[in-house]
Amino acid sequence: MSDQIILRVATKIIVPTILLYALYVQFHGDYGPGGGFQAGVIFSAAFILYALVFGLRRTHRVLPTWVVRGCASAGVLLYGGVGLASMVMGGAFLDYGVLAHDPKHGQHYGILLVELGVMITVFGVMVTIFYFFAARGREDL
Amino acid sequence: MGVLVDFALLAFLATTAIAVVRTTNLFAAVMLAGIYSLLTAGLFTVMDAVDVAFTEAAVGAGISTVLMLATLAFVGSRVKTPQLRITDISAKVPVRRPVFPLVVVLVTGAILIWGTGDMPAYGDPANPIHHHVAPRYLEESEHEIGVPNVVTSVLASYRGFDTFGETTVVFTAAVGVMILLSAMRRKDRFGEERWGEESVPDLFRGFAPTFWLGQDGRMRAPPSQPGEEDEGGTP
Amino acid sequence: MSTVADVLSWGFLLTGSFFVISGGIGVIRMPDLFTRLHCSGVTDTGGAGLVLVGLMFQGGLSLVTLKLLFILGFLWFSSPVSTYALARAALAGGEEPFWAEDLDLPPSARIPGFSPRPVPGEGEE
Amino acid sequence: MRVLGLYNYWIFIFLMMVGFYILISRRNLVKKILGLNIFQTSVFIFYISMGKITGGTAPILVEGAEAVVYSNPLPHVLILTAIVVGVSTTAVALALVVRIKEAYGTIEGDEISAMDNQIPF
Repeated sequence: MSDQIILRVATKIIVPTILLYALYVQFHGDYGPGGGFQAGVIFSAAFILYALVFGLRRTHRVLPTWVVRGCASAGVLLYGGVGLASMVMGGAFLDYGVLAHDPKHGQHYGILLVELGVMITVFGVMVTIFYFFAARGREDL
Repeated sequence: MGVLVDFALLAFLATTAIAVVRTTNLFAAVMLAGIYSLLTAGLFTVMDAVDVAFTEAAVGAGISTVLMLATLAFVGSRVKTPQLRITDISAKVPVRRPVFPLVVVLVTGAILIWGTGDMPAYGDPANPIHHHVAPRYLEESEHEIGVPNVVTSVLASYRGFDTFGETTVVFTAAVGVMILLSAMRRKDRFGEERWGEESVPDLFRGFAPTFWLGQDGRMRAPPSQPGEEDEGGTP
Repeated sequence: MSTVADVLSWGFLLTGSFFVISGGIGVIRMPDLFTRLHCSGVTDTGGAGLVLVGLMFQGGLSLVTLKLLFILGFLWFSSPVSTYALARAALAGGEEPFWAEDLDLPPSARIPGFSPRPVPGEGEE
Repeated sequence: MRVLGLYNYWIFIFLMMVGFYILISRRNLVKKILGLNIFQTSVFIFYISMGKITGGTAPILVEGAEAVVYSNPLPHVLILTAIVVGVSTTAVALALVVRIKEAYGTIEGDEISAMDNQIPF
């Protein structure tokens, strides 16, 4: 893959665009189609594309395994943490209304955090699965 | 107009599905599955499910295809047919004509199609599903949640428990893949190749499974000491 | 004004559809992978481009048109790259291009100056 | 008109049966997973088509518009998560296939059972 200058340059241009688009999908999900699941998948697709063109070794340097593994669990913890926080604030589990003075604002915060948790988990899980499939049977990694 | 697009997409879908059945090359089958997913995404758009279409296009045509291709890199893309023997066992295990499955499928399909006679017509506003909880979501979401995209508000707020469960399932799937694929063939410090329990991801080291998969894929008891390579090693 | 936009939009959409269909026919009819890639190029550039321009006329001056422009730019950027990657992978995988000699044409039907099939081992990197 | 209203369901049943047929007739494990995916997707489309209202639009509320009919968002939510869960479980299945290939050297189901049962072939 080292001589494929066209693919490398194109990937270098496309990958940041995909990452930016994933963030747009994530944070615009309240107003249009989108949300945590889609954003997580698109975000991971950017890294998978990078790995397909530049190789797994360089991708590991950009995004080490422990980071994605941590992401996969951190998202679920964030989700559950929002639920616990709403319990601590005096509501029911995942009752976001109590997170702020105005129940509507509380719902906004809750949805934002929960969707962020979903995105982080889905991103971590997809990249982890890809890493394990791609690294299988290769001694040099 | 929408009906025409709907019909065309469904016809494409049926054709692609038949092509997946007929092809004997797994590589082609995986690519056809990607096309199938993309057509499904188009169909979801026609059916007003833009969020779902988005997800299907990203997941089905993107990630899923990549994972399938990664698998094919290990298992090869050829399928055993009456003409093509792959391994030396293939010559001894004959390929049978699947007649019985065809009968089962035809009977099941006929019964299901008979059952559609009682279904409400496609797109009918009087469909019972539209008179249960959905109207409440659509009417109250604006006052209660204040998010224009009702799918997001239902996903994250009204049915937050559901999504929490699904997120956990996704995470669990990653754990499963890690455990299945982390048993790397690697050299131990005595220079012997073996499938090592040391490759269980560090994340699980604390509660490492009490079994490990030996080279022949059967479950074994873990070697009692890391030093006793001869007992726990490769057969 | 809207009538003009509609007529223009439909004109673009129909022309684009024609390119898409001709590209599809070409993909089915052409003999090998490289000529098929050549045909699918029409779908990627002319077909998709014209259909998107037609949709822009429907969208008018709004955010939709801007998004369609982004899609067009992305498509025109990514599809040549993917076609290149596919052709290169096919060459690396040992896919033989289809040569005019394979057609079994009489010598009179050959194109003068058309390069003959290279002898294996010669002229390769 | 009745046929038009049911045509979609028939195609879903057809797709589901194609997936089912691949699942029970093909011995190749990857092919079986593909069949499962087709089966799964047919159920997804079935759910989504239940939520469609003719003349409706995507369930994203429009400011100030009163007489807009929105399609049912509930199936969308269920299927949205199901798709992502589906690909995760597919990944687990593929990981199993990779392990089976490494252990047995083949992914044809009948050969694996022949090896397991030590049938004298």
